[in-house]
Amino acid sequence: MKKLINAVPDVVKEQLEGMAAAHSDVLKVHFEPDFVYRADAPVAGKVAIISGGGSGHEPMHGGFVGMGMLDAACPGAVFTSPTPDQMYEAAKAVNSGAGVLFLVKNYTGDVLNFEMAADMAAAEGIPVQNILIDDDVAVKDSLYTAGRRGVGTTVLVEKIVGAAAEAGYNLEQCADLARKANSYGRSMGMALSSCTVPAAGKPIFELGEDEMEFGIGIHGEPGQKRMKLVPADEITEMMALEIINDKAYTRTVRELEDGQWVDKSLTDEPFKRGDKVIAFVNSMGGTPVSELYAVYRKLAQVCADNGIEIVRNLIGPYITSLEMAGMSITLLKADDEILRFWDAPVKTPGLRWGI
Amino acid sequence: MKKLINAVPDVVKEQLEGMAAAHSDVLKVHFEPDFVYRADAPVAGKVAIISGGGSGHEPMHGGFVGMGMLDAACPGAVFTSPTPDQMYEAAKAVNSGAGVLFLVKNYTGDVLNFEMAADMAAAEGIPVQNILIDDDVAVKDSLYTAGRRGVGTTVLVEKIVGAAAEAGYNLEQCADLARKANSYGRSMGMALSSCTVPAAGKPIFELGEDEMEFGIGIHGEPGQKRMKLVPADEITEMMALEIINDKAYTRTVRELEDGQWVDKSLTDEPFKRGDKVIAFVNSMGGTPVSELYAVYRKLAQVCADNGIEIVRNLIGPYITSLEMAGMSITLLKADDEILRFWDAPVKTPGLRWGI
Amino acid sequence: MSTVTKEQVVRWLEATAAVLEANKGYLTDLDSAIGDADHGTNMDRGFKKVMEKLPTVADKDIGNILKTVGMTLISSVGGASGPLYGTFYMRGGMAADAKEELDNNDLVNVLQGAVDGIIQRGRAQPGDKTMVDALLPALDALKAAVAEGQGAADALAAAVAAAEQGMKDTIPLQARKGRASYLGERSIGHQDPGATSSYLILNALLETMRA
Amino acid sequence: MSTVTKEQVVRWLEATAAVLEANKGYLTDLDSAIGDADHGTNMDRGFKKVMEKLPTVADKDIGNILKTVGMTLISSVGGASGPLYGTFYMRGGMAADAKEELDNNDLVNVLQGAVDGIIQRGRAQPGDKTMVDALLPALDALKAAVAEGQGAADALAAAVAAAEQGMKDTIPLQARKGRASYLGERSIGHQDPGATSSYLILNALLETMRA
Ligand SMILES: Nc1ncnc2c1ncn2[C@@H]1O[C@H](COP(=O)(O)OP(=O)(O)O)[C@@H](O)[C@H]1O
Ligand SMILES: Nc1ncnc2c1ncn2[C@@H]1O[C@H](COP(=O)(O)OP(=O)(O)O)[C@@H](O)[C@H]1O
Ligand SMILES: [Mg+2]
Ligand SMILES: [Mg+2]
Ligand SMILES: [Mg+2]
Ligand SMILES: [Mg+2]
Repeated sequence: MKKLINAVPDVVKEQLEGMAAAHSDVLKVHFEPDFVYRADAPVAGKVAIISGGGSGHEPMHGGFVGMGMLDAACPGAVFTSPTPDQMYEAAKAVNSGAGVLFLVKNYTGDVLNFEMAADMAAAEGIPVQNILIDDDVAVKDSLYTAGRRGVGTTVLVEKIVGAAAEAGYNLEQCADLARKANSYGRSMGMALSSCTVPAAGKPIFELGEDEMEFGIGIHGEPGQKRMKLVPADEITEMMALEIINDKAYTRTVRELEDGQWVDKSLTDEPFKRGDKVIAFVNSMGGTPVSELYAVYRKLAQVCADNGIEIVRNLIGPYITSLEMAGMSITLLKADDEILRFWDAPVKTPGLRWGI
Repeated sequence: MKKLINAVPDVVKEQLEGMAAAHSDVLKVHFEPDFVYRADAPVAGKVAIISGGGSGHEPMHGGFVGMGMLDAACPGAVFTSPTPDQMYEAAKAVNSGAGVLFLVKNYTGDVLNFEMAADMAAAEGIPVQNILIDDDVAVKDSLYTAGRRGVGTTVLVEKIVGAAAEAGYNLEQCADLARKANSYGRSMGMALSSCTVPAAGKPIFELGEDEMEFGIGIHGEPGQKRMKLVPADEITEMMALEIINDKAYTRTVRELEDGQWVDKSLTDEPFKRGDKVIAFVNSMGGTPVSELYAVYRKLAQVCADNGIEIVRNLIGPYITSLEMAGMSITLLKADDEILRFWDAPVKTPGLRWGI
Repeated sequence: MSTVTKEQVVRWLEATAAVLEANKGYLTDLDSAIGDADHGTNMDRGFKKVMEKLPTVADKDIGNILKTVGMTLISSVGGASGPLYGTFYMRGGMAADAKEELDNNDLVNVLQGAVDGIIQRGRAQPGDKTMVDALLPALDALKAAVAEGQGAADALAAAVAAAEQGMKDTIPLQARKGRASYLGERSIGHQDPGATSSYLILNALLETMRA
Repeated sequence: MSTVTKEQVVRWLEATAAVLEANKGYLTDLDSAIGDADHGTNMDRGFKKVMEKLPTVADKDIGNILKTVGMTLISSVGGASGPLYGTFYMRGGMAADAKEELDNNDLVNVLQGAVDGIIQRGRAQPGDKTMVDALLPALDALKAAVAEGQGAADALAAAVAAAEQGMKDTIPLQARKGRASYLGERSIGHQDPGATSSYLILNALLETMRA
């Protein structure tokens, strides 16, 4: 294992200390339980947006804490969901009274820990809602699986809903927007190499010199299938078409209604010709941005050929899997509300514009 | 070789096409000869700042084209200096009449090709100056080598001088500021892995599972020495101290004076207690930002222990070597002039704030 | 002997911590085949915390001890297994409220509450290739043995045997819950890490009873 | 035969393109040991362009042809070798201005101009482990052989032998110019890629003369 780390048990803690040292104008870090939060939290009258998940996906989520995006982020151990007390303490620290929205990537661990956290926050009298992000079209059904994973759309939803909260949306409006933006987003990922969790000390899986893993998530879990490596254009086209041609997707999610967990059936509608989208080409960590441009070039062609108009884009390493080489593509249908909040100013270590 | 590319000869061209497709609001790409230039060039009355070098260091330089930074960037083949006609044509395209400043990383190829380009531009009546960036303290002398390589300081100088040009500095003032900022900056790099030039198809060097390469440049060239891998704190401290304790450095550079190339002897003064600096922790491409934070944490401690005050920082992959794992550290002494231009708005694909 | 004493509960937890530490690499290897290579580290981290907390509650009743274990796991494990095992001990502890020892019926109630808790929280069904596939057969075997009038140790032995069988039976299953479900058919042929830790936990109780 | 005809110059350039293509991997390997693994691709890219351009100037005089080669290399090679070899042919061409064939003195003048050009541009000294270490000995040998009254082919043979020796003699040298200089003592023990391409270029002329 070759990493710029010291002792394995200290990896996440020291990285957080580095963030705190580097970005004290934007954020602070609380230890035990660990969470990153806005330096100016709580922001009076504003709904607090909180996300979190295993570490190893940086800059997500800690790097997205700041004006116009997250109020707090809760990092778990590497690739391990955080614990409810982290989200609970973070909620208490950033809640201004306007309530807290938890943005939860759909992994069993994240879902369960955030549900417990919501219960704890609600018991404390904090208005709270949990919205799931589940956009990975590599997972085909939700009946025989834990449902689609939360991947690239997470970054976009955090930006969009963060801006809406900044603009004065209340908790229900933020939740509605998050649910909508999630339903508008679809993603797919692939890997050229594996990655090594420090505590494990060896790669999660092995790939041959001419192999790639297609349909991966973001936790180094093996993908849907292993394939011979093909040129970037072919990979991009396969992934883009899986996203663009994905059918309606229905699943049941648990959300809070009047303090009770209720099951809701939600359906994402497929893309259609004429849709405007935000296109997000993401590096899994080890792939340099230059290669992402080769992917974007083809993605733009495939979108054009299918009547999908890219109106904004984001290209770079934003939701990663440690040092894994590979990339993911996300398309998110953009209506006026979404575009307005996408374009709004954001000032975080990982994403910044307009300020 | 595992990369997201199509045919090897098309790698750079297709990446540039992707950039053009993604960032048409900010930049345009000219092919044959290849250069990236501001969408709104030439900007009336403004000195044009042009840089360039081999491809493979993205986002540098093409990703730094835009308001507040570069007017044009000339990408060579991967790790190969661009040719004079690229810089010459770029200069013609972006010169508003206020002249052109070439920022040249000190590699023999870059130096020679930019000198030829300057001659061509001058012959065309374009006011022009070449300023070298040579900040790599891993290269100890300039008598028995080609002199210090241009590495991390390049990014900072492009930002600072780009802002100055935007603010109305004339060509001589831009050149003076570039020379000063370069003399204020020192860098050092290390690698955990090699990288593969597409045309070569195999890694430039091989590193054992417990080895690192210390004092590397940015072209995948082997470093000054090979060492056993040690913890991040130790690596960071070694590098930071090499930078902080580096003595005065004198070398001869060729600059234009009244249309003639003249040799100038320049000396960089060492850091001293009480200096304020911009600290830049850079990924060589394959190292994720999370690990950079562990490095920054220690760097901040070492600086504090040595009476160096970090007043700004930049952390991420900005001057890379393809997919190489590793990092570099740059410290650049920051006076009021430099800080003012560092803080000024910049809108490029690779660096953005304030707008 | 047909009761489990409070001291035995404490030694069971100690034995659990030891066995999870010893099997940390094994569980993580199982999890890297069909998951994300952290189940061993997760469980070890959690039970190390339990060992820190245990002295502060070792003189409380069994219900209290188990609930403390549950709370500790919830706030230290993370992942899927944190809330699941956390709920397991919390709900087991609720069924042992104020008890200083557990007779056979208490034992059944504790395991029933614990397993119900996992199922309610995780919504896994038998055959989904999760810890439930080790725990439910164990619960059924325990109930049957207790109904037959067997002593605690024998009944537990039957439960552990059933857990071990259930654990092995996860190998041919296709995962439908948790991270492994994303692998679809590629999850077949691998033993579920959570079912394995469940077996190890129950077996630690049996060995404590036998010691 | 003591002249080099225009047709031979053209065939020399064709032979150069062929030999550089054949040795592309070899030159790049040499460059990856002490440089950045591109010298072979750089030279091959440049001479492919030269081959495209050549038909448009093949009926011009030798000076014109060589200057076109130089311009083409400058605008297609990049790196250190682009301006250096570009200058080599440009300055060589200037010494062959308006010539339709080169006698021995012309040949000396062409190589003198070419090598002077490289030295003025790159400022390398003998022993710096660069192309100069192949070219200067070759120039000296050519001059000596011509002074002795040898024919063009023999004089060139002496020059090529000297270039080859100079190329080999770069192996024990420590680089002081170019990218390899960053390696310090680690550059010792490797043959300089640029000296190697210089030898190949001169040798291509000799073989053309002999064919
Ligand atoms: N919905 C569920 N119900 C019951 N057990 C589950 C469920 N999802 C996952 N598990 C169990 O959790 C185990 C994985 O735990 P762990 O690796 O610690 O968490 P994570 O999957 O979040 O990395 C699986 O082997 C499985 O036994
Ligand atoms: N200053 C110099 N003078 C003469 N030759 C040089 C000089 N610097 C480098 N070279 C030659 O250039 C060769 C490298 O060329 P190449 O690999 O194409 O360019 P780069 O070093 O820019 O990658 C070296 O092997 C050396 O012979
Ligand atoms: Mg996990
Ligand atoms: Mg080169
Ligand atoms: Mg796991
Ligand atoms: Mg080279």
